[in-house]
Amino acid sequence: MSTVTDEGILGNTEKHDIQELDEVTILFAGDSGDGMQVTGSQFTDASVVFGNDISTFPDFPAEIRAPQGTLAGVSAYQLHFSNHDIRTPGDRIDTLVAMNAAALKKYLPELDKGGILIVDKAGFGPNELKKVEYKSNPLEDGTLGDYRLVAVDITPQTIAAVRPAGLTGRNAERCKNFYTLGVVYYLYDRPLEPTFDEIRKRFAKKEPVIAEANIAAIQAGYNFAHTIELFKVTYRVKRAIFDPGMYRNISGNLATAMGVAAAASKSGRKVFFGSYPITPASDILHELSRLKHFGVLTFQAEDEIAAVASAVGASYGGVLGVTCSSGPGIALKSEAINLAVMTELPLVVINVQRSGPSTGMPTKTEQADLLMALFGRNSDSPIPVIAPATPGECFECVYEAARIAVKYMTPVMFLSDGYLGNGAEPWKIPDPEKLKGFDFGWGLDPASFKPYARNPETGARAWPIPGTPGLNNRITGIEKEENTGKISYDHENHERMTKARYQKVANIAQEIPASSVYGAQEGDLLVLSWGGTYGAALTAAETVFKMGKKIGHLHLRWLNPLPPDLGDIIKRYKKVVVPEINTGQLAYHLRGTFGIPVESYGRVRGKAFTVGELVTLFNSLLV
Amino acid sequence: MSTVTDEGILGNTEKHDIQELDEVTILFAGDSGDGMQVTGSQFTDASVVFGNDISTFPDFPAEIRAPQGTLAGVSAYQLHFSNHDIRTPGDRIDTLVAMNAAALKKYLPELDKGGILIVDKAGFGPNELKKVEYKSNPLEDGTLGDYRLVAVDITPQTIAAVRPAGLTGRNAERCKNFYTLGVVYYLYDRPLEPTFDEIRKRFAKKEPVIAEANIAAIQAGYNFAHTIELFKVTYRVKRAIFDPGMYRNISGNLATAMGVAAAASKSGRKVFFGSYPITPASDILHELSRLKHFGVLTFQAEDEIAAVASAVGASYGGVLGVTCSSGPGIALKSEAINLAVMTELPLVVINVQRSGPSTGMPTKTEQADLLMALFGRNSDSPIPVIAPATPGECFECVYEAARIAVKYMTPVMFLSDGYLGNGAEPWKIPDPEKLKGFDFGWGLDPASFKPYARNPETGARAWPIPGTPGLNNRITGIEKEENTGKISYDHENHERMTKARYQKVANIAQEIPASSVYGAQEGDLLVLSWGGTYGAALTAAETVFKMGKKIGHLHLRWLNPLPPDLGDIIKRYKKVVVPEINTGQLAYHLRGTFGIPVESYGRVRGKAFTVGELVTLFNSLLV
Amino acid sequence: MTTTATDSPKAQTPQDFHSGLIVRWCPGCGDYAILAAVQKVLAERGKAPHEYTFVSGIGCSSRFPLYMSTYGFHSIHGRALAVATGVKAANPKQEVWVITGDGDCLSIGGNHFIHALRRNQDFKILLFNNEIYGLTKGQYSPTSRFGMVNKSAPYGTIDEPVSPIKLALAAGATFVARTADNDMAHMAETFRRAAEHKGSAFIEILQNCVIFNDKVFEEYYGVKTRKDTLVYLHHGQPVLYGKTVEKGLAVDGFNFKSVDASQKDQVYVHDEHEPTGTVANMLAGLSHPESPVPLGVFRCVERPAYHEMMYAQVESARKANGEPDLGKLLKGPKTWTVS
Amino acid sequence: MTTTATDSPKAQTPQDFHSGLIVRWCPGCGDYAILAAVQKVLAERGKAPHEYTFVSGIGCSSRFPLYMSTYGFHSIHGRALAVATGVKAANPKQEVWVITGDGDCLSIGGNHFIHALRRNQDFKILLFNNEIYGLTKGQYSPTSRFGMVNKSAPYGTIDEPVSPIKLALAAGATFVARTADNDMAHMAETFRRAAEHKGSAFIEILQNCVIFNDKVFEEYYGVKTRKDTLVYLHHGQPVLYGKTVEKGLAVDGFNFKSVDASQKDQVYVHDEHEPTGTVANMLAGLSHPESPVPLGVFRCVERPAYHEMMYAQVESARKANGEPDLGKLLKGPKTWTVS
Ligand SMILES: Cc1ncc(C[n+]2csc(CCOP(=O)(O)OP(=O)(O)O)c2C)c(N)n1
Ligand SMILES: Cc1ncc(C[n+]2csc(CCOP(=O)(O)OP(=O)(O)O)c2C)c(N)n1
Ligand code: SF4
Ligand code: SF4
Ligand SMILES: [Mg+2]
Ligand SMILES: [Mg+2]
Repeated sequence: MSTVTDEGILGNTEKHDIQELDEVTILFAGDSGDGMQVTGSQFTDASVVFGNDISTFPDFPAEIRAPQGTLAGVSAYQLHFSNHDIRTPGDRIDTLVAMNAAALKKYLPELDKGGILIVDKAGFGPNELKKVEYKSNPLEDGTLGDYRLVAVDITPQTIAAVRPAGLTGRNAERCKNFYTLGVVYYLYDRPLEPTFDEIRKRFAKKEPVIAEANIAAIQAGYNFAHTIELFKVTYRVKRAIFDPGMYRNISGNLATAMGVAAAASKSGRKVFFGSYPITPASDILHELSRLKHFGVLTFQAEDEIAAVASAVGASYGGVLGVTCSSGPGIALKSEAINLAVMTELPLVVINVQRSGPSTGMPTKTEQADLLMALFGRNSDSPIPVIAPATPGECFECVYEAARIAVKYMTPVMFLSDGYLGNGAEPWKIPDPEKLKGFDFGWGLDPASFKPYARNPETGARAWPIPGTPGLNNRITGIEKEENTGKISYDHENHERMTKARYQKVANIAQEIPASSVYGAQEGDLLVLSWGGTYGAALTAAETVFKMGKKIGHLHLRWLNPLPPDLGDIIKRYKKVVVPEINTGQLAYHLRGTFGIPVESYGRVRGKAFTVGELVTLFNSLLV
Repeated sequence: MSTVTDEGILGNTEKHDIQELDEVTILFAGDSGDGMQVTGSQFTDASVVFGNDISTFPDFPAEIRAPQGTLAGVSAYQLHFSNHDIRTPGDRIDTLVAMNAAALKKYLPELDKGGILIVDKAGFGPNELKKVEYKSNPLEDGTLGDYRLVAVDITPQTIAAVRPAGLTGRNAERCKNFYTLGVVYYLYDRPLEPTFDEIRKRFAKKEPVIAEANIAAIQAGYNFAHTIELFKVTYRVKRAIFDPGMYRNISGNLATAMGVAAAASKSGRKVFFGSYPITPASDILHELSRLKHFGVLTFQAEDEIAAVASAVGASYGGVLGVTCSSGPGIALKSEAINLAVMTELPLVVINVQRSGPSTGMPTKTEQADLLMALFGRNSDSPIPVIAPATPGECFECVYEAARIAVKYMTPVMFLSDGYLGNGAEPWKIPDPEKLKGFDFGWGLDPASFKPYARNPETGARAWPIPGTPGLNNRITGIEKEENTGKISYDHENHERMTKARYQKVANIAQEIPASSVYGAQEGDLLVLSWGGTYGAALTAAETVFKMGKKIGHLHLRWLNPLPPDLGDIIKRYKKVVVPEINTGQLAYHLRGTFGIPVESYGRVRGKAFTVGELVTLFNSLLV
Repeated sequence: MTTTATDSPKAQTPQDFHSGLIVRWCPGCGDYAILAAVQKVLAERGKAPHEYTFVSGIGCSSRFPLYMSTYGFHSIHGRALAVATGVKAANPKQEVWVITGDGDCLSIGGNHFIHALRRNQDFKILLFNNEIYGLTKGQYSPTSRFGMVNKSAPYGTIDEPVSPIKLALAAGATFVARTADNDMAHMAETFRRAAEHKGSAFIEILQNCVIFNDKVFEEYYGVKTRKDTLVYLHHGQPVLYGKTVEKGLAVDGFNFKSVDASQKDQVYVHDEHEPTGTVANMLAGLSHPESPVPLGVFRCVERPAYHEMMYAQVESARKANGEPDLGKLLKGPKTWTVS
Repeated sequence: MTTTATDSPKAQTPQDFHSGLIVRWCPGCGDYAILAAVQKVLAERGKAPHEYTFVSGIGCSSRFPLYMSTYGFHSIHGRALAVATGVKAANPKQEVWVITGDGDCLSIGGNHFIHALRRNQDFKILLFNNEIYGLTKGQYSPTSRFGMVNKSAPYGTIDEPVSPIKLALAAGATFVARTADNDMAHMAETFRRAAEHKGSAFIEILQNCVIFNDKVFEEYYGVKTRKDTLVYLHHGQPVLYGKTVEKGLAVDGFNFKSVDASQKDQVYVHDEHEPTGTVANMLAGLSHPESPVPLGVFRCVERPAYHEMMYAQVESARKANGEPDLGKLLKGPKTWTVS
């Protein structure tokens, strides 16, 4: 072991060299107050601008401000960057930055043996140690022998570094996350300028002092690491190969908000966004309330029922109603969603799933609302369900949901989750011109208008706008006669209308492109994934396929209707397995639909799969 | 054809004789104001007291008072009585009583060719005919040639009959349903005395005039039919063989209410019944609000959410919380039901299903809330689901639901429906002493008490009562640590707790007796039914089995967990079919559970199956 | 639910506002008169049926929109106001009327009621108050009287009833009135006033349910006695009542008392605009038999309507951010190019 | 969630009311002071922790019951009062306190709020009003001020805020008060009064959210200025305020005006029991900066509590029907025997 102190590497003086790596996972962890989210996103920006592929995931505490120094108060940011295509924030950690004892205690188990461990000594005082029940100081009792410990006096050095800029006390201390950033920049050989520019852009006007101080802190950290040869070796991760185009870094919730705005501007109809705040979906409301000029009317309702009911009303009023929540809120919306099913109005329901049941673990992810999306309404109530695979895909999926809702006059459920919503990745910016257009305006000739006449291709009814002369119509949640929409209690009519509502949703299958299976096109094992498990499932399948196994992977974007070719594809494999972050809901749905055996690998730990565990799983199913 | 007029059977004078029948189905239909429900239930009472087996079903209009004489205003009462065990209100009608043109138009299609058709001429005036678009008077235009038409001047004769009693005008007219009853009593050779007694009991005190008048009307109708030989033939249906015991006639909703009251008095804990009125469930609230002395605290809440939330609160408070609604209301309750799942509190959720989706057809029946019951909550949220097969079984099933809810500390969903709730049958009155006792009080020693410690046999946690010294505890809908119940965001703990919640529900299988299959114990076709389809499915299976086919029938009372032996039973048949009043929900659930093919026969016409259509179905599956 | 073929741009007769669907309330139900009054008033106003949207929840009263030739949404129980919020926001030119019952509006819908009013959503809200759940056949509602015996309260209701007017005032309603189903002229007058009001116009209509709560208002709104048991509010005029208009209401501490009409200086002169809302609240407190029951407009004040402010923000956002540029939005603050 | 091993039958110190769970509000959050005040008052009253049940919904404030050594139910968002209804009905001897936030109580929970109060459910209801959604990180709430800029209203809130006190009064609350998180003594005094009240005792607590709405009440409840910007209500005493108690409130038409304290005959003497509720409503209308903001008990009147009436009906039903006989019930009015 080689302990590092401010005086440099004890009893060791060899020069440091630079090593090439394919990928690296860093985790920045500290107290909520330590600004680790900023450090993480700065490093992310620097990496994407440099040209690495990246995948990130923040891990906030549940409390707004949990008590300082406690485990509950730890805020972390995981960053996976590489010279090749990656899809997950990384299984294990190569470098752990722990600003205090709590951060160390919480994340050390995920640090690879031999991994680098950068800590701020100031975070390991008697108090901090006591709060997390460390009997002795791990920095000194040798318990960290398996790791490359780099203990730095970050706090005092930061304070010293920013004094010239004119910062002192708490404010000076606050810059320690930038000092740390400097250290890590040195370790991974990152250019500093882009970050400096960024900081200047953001603060220079309002708070020039802060700007200067932050820059000074970064520089100080960098220089320190350099001058005293903090690391024997530093590392470099080359550019990744992306297909050409313009990129940005994007989180799922932001992409979702932009997808809704895109629907408003491409459809030419406004969007009414009725929502009630809830973790982890609130950011979508926040983003959209800034995008009013795109024709998005945001309405923060008094509760979830008003949020969805107003959206349904808006759709009757002639603009696209969208509502957004997470599990508990979606449950509350179920009765009103059913009104949209019965009246056949367009509606997009965004569910950023979280861990449950009930309040559950609001800040943790889960994809366990699939069956509620399919069946969580009274009586026979079919609804199309779509789920994005990655943060960036949230954009096109929610846009597609909106397009389908209008074309088929139906509510569409969009299933994102906390992992996708808060996670981020580089995103190739789509060309707005290339987005599919919206399809409505059918059946509105007053002479022949019938509120419940159906478009033969889609099975959808027409979408009249109140205020139009001659299209006056009254709709109701009561069963209605075909075509006329008059209230009807007729036995046979009810059965025909029920079938028509199912047929309409079934017709959406014609919008689903042929499925393309990765890997073996037939053989021993088919891996089916949906939503946020895409990245881990595909990467693991790749790994196993490259070992020469007869394994294929197919990701499902539409959960209802299922791809028309899915039934045949499944038949081509000896076994089918579905890894999902729930107790086996898609597996159940596939068995229920096809009446064949489907294996389920369901884990509910409030976190995403690691590639490693899936590789193990697939191999175990292949013996 | 032989048309009958007040003057008796034209051109035919042969004496009438009495014919023995095994079973008869009569349908009394008239305007909502005509009192057909009374006529029907009077005839029912007379029949059960006489000793027939019976099965009845009322068919109300959706509106409180739909316009007089319209189709929407028709109110009907179907009665099936027999000398043997019957389970449905009958497929087709032997005798139709139509008090006006609308009633005739609505129900004639269900009258058997050659069936008896008794009409009140007064109901076929020009107005009445116009309201239902009869171009000419069917009583005269010969269109009723296939039926044995008996057209009587019921109205004037009734008025004449009750004048002596002192009734005139509207009030006199109102007695025409009793006059009609008299006619039908004659046709089916019923004793009049029991009805007279009943009437005296009910009215004599308050309204002696009414009592006298009604009796006079019945007598007049009977005498008229007799003296002028209204019918060539009259009929007699012998007693049915019942196993010995005391019987009463009972509807499903009443049986449900009594089951809840029984739970209150047998458990020794009170029941808190939180509900919000909704068709067809409201009667349960009405009944229970009269049973306060059994320890039932009824609370009409401001909405369904308050109804269920208060019931959950009551369960925390130490009494059994029960809530009750129909489809749309149950959807609203889903979030709060999940709170009971997560906190692990007992709760009985009564769902008297109706036709949907959304408001649907409130007065029509359907059994389409099964998948909502199983999955209509956010995240992985297991709850047991039980469904009664007959009106009388509502009693023991809701009682069982309550017993299980307390023993396993879980919400239990009880799925009745409009057909069961409003339908009635003779019911062998159970001995209260023989009802299973309640099982709680475990784990309450202050010294060792842990809010989320589990009973090894059941997996249930303890049920402490607030106010008990030393058992102070705080519960929450957030995920909690095993045993202690402390809030926990630990990954592995969440998975263990999720499994524990599932295991607890799975353990309920130990309460389910071995399944007994009717008919072939293995072979070509297994018919699986649940809820109100029991009668038609079993009767049809019997018929086909007696034809010598290898058909078996099994009725499922528990839908979750399923009977432990079901998997093996299914394997013993070439085909499995599920007839149900929905688009195939149990079939889907069985495929989803066992991953094997299951055929579905789902019809959604807002009404029960006929035995005939199922016989046809089963035979078609057996070729 | 069907379209009226003929939708004359300027409707002239009440008939033009009838959808043609057979009206299915019980014979003698107060709802008939209300329907007639609304159709009468709309016919006078000259707007065409297609310029109106009627939104309701579920209940006997909520069937109302199905009988109108306008646009209409018979939604789900308790959500009429929430649904109407979206209709108006989507389509601000539509004149939105909301039809609701005492259960629909004050029981399951109570939350939406408060919030729609405080936002001053531009709806004409007609509350059909029959003090009972009609459609579900006679359970007590939030306005049912204490002790009332009914289907769900065989031993009498133990819930203190809520005053719709007081609740509306507390929620910040800008127009609050009361009228009665047995007074065509007064209903028409009140509906006219409501129609002219910008923002939430709330009207409690005393509506008789002949089947489950017959004559519940008869004691004080009965034609024979009402001159003495009701008092009509007219802005700027002294509040007088009585067979020969011989009585008046005068402020007495924190309440009203009845005085002789001759005491002109004492009789309260009604001010709909009274800024604090105190007087409207005091009037709302007057109940039978202690005092005459007020009919008419309790309060009428000006505030911007919700949809106006909503669209004003859209406009200013447009001004602030310039024409929406989707391409620019997607790019965001930081991009990089791979070639 | 854990049991307090030691639950002394007569708890003596505030500590006895602490569950031992680390309190997890932001440093400086007003909730700490409220927790301390409640624990102080309960310690004085002598009842043991197990005799209380604290019920809450979801929100920062709703974490409160988890920090108490009493029985407690941290339920779901907006349903605290509905859940409490069942707790009290099931267990009428328990003293039930409800902890709720301005979003929990007035936004999603608004309907239960009105109905719990009109029924006079026997709860002590503490509304932690910080005029913001704290737990979800800073969206506006129904009490947020018009025009306030926040996460979900970047262009400013266009919703007129609702007055919790006015709403409570309109719903028929029998005890309505306001206090502030920066005034220990006044909180304690107000909680004591509430604890003694039979039926719904509603208290609005001005609570500072240091993170998302810091200093929102400072202008008028700040320690330096409050003598001039707050006015304390005491039953039977003239309503006076000011640094040297030199000012008083006097009734002026339908409103209050500030007068010189020397004008004794003019100064309003507070009457909590004023029957019509008018004066409480007028006081509720007083707002900064136009006038001083009232703290204390606005209204306190007597009405039977809901659980009393509920159990009285059970009793009379017992009397009327005799001891419950299940066998008799099952038989019903008409049976027949097959042998
Ligand atoms: C979610 C839901 N809950 C309950 C019902 C049943 N329901 C329909 S109308 C109604 C109350 C009707 O009373 P009110 O609103 O006063 O209208 P009225 O019939 O008296 O005009 C109820 C409880 C329903 N249809 N949906
Ligand atoms: C059904 C449901 N909807 C929304 C949420 C998200 N949520 C939790 S607390 C809260 C509002 C908190 O504000 P408030 O009630 O004022 O409490 P505070 O945090 O300010 O003390 C919201 C919207 C939820 N948990 N459940
Ligand atoms: S039940 Fe009452 S409210 Fe409903 S239609 Fe009949 S009379 Fe009118
Ligand atoms: S966010 Fe505000 S209300 Fe919540 S704990 Fe922090 S300071 Fe208190
Ligand atoms: Mg009503
Ligand atoms: Mg708040």
